[in-house]
Amino acid sequence: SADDRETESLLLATTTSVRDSGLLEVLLPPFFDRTGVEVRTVAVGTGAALRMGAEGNADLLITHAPDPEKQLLASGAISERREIMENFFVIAGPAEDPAEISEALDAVEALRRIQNRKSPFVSRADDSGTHKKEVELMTRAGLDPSVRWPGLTRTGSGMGQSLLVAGQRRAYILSDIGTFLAFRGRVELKALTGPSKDLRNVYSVLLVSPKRFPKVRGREARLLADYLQGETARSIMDRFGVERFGRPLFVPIAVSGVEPEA
Amino acid sequence: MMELDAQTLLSISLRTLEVCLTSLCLALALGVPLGIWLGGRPFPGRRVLLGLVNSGMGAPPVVVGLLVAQLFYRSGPLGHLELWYSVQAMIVAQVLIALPLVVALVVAAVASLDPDWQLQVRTLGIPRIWRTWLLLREIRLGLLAAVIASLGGILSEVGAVMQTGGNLEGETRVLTTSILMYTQMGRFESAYALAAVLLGLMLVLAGLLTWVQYGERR
Amino acid sequence: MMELDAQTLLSISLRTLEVCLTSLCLALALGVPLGIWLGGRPFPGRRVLLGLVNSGMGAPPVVVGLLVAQLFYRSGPLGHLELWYSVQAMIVAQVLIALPLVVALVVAAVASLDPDWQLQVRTLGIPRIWRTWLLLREIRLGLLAAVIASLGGILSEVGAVMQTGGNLEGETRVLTTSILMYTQMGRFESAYALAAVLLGLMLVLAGLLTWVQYGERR
Amino acid sequence: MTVALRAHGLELRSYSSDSEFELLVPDLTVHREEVLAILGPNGAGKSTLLRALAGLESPSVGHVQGKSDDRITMVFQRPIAFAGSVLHNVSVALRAQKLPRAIVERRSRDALDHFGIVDLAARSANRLSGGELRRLALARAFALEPAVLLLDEPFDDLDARAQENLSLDLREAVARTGTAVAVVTHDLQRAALVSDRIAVLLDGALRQVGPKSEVLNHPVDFETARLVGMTNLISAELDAQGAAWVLGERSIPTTCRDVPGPVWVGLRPEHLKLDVGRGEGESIGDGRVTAHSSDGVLTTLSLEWAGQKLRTHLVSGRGVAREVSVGNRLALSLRPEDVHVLRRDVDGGL
Amino acid sequence: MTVALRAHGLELRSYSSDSEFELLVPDLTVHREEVLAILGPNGAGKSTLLRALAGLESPSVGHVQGKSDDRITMVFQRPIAFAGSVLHNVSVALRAQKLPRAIVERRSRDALDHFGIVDLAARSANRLSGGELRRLALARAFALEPAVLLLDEPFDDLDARAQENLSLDLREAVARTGTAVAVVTHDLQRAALVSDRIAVLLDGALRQVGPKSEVLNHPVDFETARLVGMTNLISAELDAQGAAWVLGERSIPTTCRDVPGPVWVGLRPEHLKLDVGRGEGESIGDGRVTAHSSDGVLTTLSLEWAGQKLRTHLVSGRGVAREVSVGNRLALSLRPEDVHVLRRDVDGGL
Ligand SMILES: Nc1ncnc2c1ncn2[C@@H]1O[C@H](COP(=O)(O)OP(=O)(O)OP(=O)(O)O)[C@@H](O)[C@H]1O
Ligand SMILES: Nc1ncnc2c1ncn2[C@@H]1O[C@H](COP(=O)(O)OP(=O)(O)OP(=O)(O)O)[C@@H](O)[C@H]1O
Ligand SMILES: [Mg+2]
Ligand SMILES: [Mg+2]
Repeated sequence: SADDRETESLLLATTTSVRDSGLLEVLLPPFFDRTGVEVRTVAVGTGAALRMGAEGNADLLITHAPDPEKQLLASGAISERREIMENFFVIAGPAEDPAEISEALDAVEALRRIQNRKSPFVSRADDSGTHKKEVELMTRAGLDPSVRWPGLTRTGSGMGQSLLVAGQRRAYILSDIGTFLAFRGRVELKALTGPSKDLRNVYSVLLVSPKRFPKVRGREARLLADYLQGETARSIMDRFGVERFGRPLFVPIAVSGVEPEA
Repeated sequence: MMELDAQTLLSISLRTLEVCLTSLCLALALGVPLGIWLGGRPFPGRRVLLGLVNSGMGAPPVVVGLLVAQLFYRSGPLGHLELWYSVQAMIVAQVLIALPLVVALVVAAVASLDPDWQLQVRTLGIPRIWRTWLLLREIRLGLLAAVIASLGGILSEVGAVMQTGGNLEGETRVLTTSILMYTQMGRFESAYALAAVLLGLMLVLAGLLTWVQYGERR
Repeated sequence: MMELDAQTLLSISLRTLEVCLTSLCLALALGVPLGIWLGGRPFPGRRVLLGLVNSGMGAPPVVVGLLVAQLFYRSGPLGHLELWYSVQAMIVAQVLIALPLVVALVVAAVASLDPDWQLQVRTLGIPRIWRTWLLLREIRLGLLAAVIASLGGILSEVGAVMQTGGNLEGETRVLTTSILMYTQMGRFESAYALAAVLLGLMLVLAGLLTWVQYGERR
Repeated sequence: MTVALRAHGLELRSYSSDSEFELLVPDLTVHREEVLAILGPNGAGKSTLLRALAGLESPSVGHVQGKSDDRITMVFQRPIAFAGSVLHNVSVALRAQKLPRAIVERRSRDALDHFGIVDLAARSANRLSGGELRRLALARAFALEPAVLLLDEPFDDLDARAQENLSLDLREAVARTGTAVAVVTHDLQRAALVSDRIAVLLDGALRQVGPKSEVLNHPVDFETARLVGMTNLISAELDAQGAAWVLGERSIPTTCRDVPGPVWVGLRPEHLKLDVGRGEGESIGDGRVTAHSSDGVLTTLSLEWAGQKLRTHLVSGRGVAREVSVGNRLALSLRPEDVHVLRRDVDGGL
Repeated sequence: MTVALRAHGLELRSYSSDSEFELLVPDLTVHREEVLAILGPNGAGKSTLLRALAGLESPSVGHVQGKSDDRITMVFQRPIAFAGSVLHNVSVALRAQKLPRAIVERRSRDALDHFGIVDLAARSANRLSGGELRRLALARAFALEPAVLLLDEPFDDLDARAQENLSLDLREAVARTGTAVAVVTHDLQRAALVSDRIAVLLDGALRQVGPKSEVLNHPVDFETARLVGMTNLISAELDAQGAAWVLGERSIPTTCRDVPGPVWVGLRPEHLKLDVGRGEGESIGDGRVTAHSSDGVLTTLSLEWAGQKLRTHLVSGRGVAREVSVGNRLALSLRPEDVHVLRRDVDGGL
């Protein structure tokens, strides 16, 4: 409860898409049972989460934007970045698939087609992990991510909201799989890409540096990070989503992925 | 790209003004007559209606927005209007949110009037339209409080606007939704800058209205 | 887990009530005296103050929330209080948001009073405290409009509450933030259910107040 | 005389939970070309009646009828100003009638001028003195030239000059445009001065309506008698010759040849004369002065006569009024025609 | 007599942009154990003066002094009720004084009873008739038993009985508790009845203050004379013998032995007598009746005398008043002591 947070509580900032999937709500209770450390989760935009880390306003973060994460690591504001799980982005769109992206070889090609045909496309345009992925793919396709074309809608808002917009506009959209599945029933969009390598979506836990920020609870944070990479967590991840969506939403990443302390 | 240039700022501000002032006018056009009616002579069921109006002030904007949005969705009853994520949908939501406030404050203003006031106007043979005009002059203070409060509400509202407008760049992006966006992006400085613009707008509008409101009396 | 069981619903509702009623009381405790002062005798600079108060109603809650949150952040000037993401921080934000509304509506109510009223009270040798009490009775209608409007605002507010409270389960999760959360999760049914509870709460509170407000006159 | 307004079988119950007031007006007409004064003590229902006549109350039984296109205008006991200038207050009602601008302007200014507040035309109507506000309300009503004019205590707040003028205005409106006027006032003398007929309201019930002299000189009951200024009311026994005996000792001559029995003998103070030997009326013997007071114009003497307290008026500063003092014995006389006899229940009365 | 309140060198400018009103009161005292009546036409500044005496206005120059622990209570021209019951209205001011509950209750009820509204104790004060509200305001003020009582048109809205009682109450408060009372009223006769001294305010300036009889009979100037009811004001030439010549034809005897010259001759109507041969005063010849009107109690005759319009009062229903008609010629007389002489500038005056 709020009273004993001084002793045993951790502030975890995550991106909304992680919170929205509901994973944390099954993942965290066993950790509390085991350690007595209570995890208080704040869901914010990716940018806001990273900023909380950069300013020492959280103890640890879960985000999915590798490049800025690495920058943060380099800046010393976080002491460790551990990749804990992954899944895939999907490009969803109207079932008719006017740009025929389902026939594209990969995501880069798919985006190229969409832009060439000036098909409706919804971009989150909010500096989120998903949006960063989109920019990355665009760049790799040789497209200028800052170019506007008729049919492009920039929402500047969260994944769910953007999916709703795409649904209404019968547009293509890059989405994380979890949110897409959650909103599947409300938006008439179909996932048009498979799990290709360039759509990989890696979630990491970032430990905020207690050296830089003395108030940060480094010990407990490390406990949580370890837990997230441990057996229990992994088995929970394996099962998570099966009941609701018929398949797991996240795939745990092997412990070998742990990066050395900076 | 997501940097705030003057051009973007201007267009967002203009859109904000457009949406807010339109909503305000509509809310007043609907709410003031309703308030006058509810604030006047007692009639059976009035208290129930007042209770509902008052509760209406607690309707969470997010939900109102969601409802309106679903109304305008392709699949919704008004889908054929093709107004999903449009300025019009935003206005509808804003009007719904401002309405209870306008009505409630006009009711309070009318009800605090000397009960003989309305009788005096009637017995001078003044026709209804003029009567309303005189009444509005009379409750000037309360009315302007209602206008300013609802303007403030509309101008600073974000939940419903987000649901119905979607913060679409160049289309439905207004000051509050961009503030929210920048906040979520962690770009607090931009958020504050936009908030300053918003407050500046409100300062100008409220200042004008306050001038009118307390101008005559010193 | 994320299912809405009765237990959770109850605790969220209680927390909502706790936060809202506390904020409301504080906002009233601060705002009513301020409103009485600003609404009374004219003094130099009064109009400027009124303009500021009125503009305050347009302050976007998200930004107010952000400001308060940054104040209480670990990195903020009040970080040592360890009140980040706490009920207390939420209350501070809510009070700031409700204050201009309370002040503005009290001002309007006091200013519409017969100017001789205050003089009559003074010349009966009634001490200040009693005077205030009599004044509040007198502006009952306007005052309750202010109470209901700010309660509605506080109860349905989400932006600031999200920024300052963070929607922490079992701690700072209130009705509006859970509604937003469920909306973002795409679980609109739960969102609607919670909205219904929120509206129900408001209906009860506003209904009670309306009863008082228009109870005496028929 | 044409009927301008008629209240018929009116029953109006109090409109609030904590008061039990009921107004009963079986029949009351306001005619064109006349001033009807409505008299009654505080809380009798005068204002309520006036509002009912103006069609501002919904009676539970009965109704108020008037010619449908007649404009009825009322000035309230507490005059009400609309936010805006004094001129605005007067002109708004005229403008609403779609009169041409120039006419509106002229008629408004004329009305303000007439009531002596044309200098205040541009002043905010919320910043007037009591009398100025009353004048404004009257000017606004008169400017409309209504067919029926209902005035609730219009003389309040006005200075002597303005009261005088208003009395003249009322008579003039009646004479020139045939307006029907009903005036509520607590000032009996003012009512006697301006009215043609008087209606007496007591406890919500209409007690008497009739020509002024009839009501003043022949009130229908004890309370009405008191109200219309017949303050000398003596309990007596009437005999067959029309003499009313007080305590079996002294008698008052009356013109009443009614069945003998217990009566109230009523006499207006101005009809009780100090007998200074001019042989007007019949002597009733001496009275002893118990008190006297002057309001500058009138001196009121209280006299003890046959164990009763009697009052009479004198013009101050003249003759007896100048010399009288408590204890003096003065010869009293009266004219039998001036004596009003009311039947008295043996156990009833005050 | 002790001074209860004293306004000294008071200058009060209008508090709004569109009015230019200015109140000038060089010196005015309200004494304990006396009733001061403040007279003046509408808009003269009576209410403003009263508010200044109550300390509710901030004068630009001068000040109002009183004993600091004296309670000053004012009843406004438009009485103000507080939201709540009638009883609450009266008791709240007492309760605020921290008096014991029982005493508060008793004193409140006594006051209500005294003003005849104890039946309405539980009624909401916003639902009273005009007179009931006035009584409430008065009861509230009297219950406080203040040292200084300021009343603004307290007789308005009251019925005859209540006016009578209030007059008595004022005298009683003065006699019993030594209260200092200032009453603003437009009713000259009422003022003459209740007051000890009279202050006359005209156009914001204090024209005259003095004992009642002095102000009524010796007004300082033409306008004051008119205001205090000295309506017979004749332009004349005074000669060395004290005779005032009108048009060089007829003269009015005066007791004035001043330098001869142009004067106003002032005579209260009640001092102009119809000479019925009783030898009171000196004859001034005949006047022709041009109009007469009766308010039931008083008959006012307008007479033409030497080209001037004169007025006199008669008690209605007696002697001459009963028989007079327009055109009659009546012999007039007056007592030189009653004639008031005012110097008149040759080109000045009305
Ligand atoms: N609130 C106000 N603001 C500005 N001027 C005012 C205000 N109230 C009164 N006045 C002006 O001040 C002057 C004096 O007003 P005051 O009320 O003292 O007159 P009064 O002698 O009491 O008149 P009345 O007999 O009509 O009550 C008037 O000319 C009036 O118009
Ligand atoms: N708004 C009201 N609600 C309930 N009762 C009222 C209201 N106004 C007046 N009354 C009551 O109705 C009765 C008649 O009131 P009304 O105003 O007609 O009296 P009135 O004859 O005009 O008296 P006054 O001479 O005092 O003006 C009174 O007993 C009064 O208390
Ligand atoms: Mg009345
Ligand atoms: Mg006044």
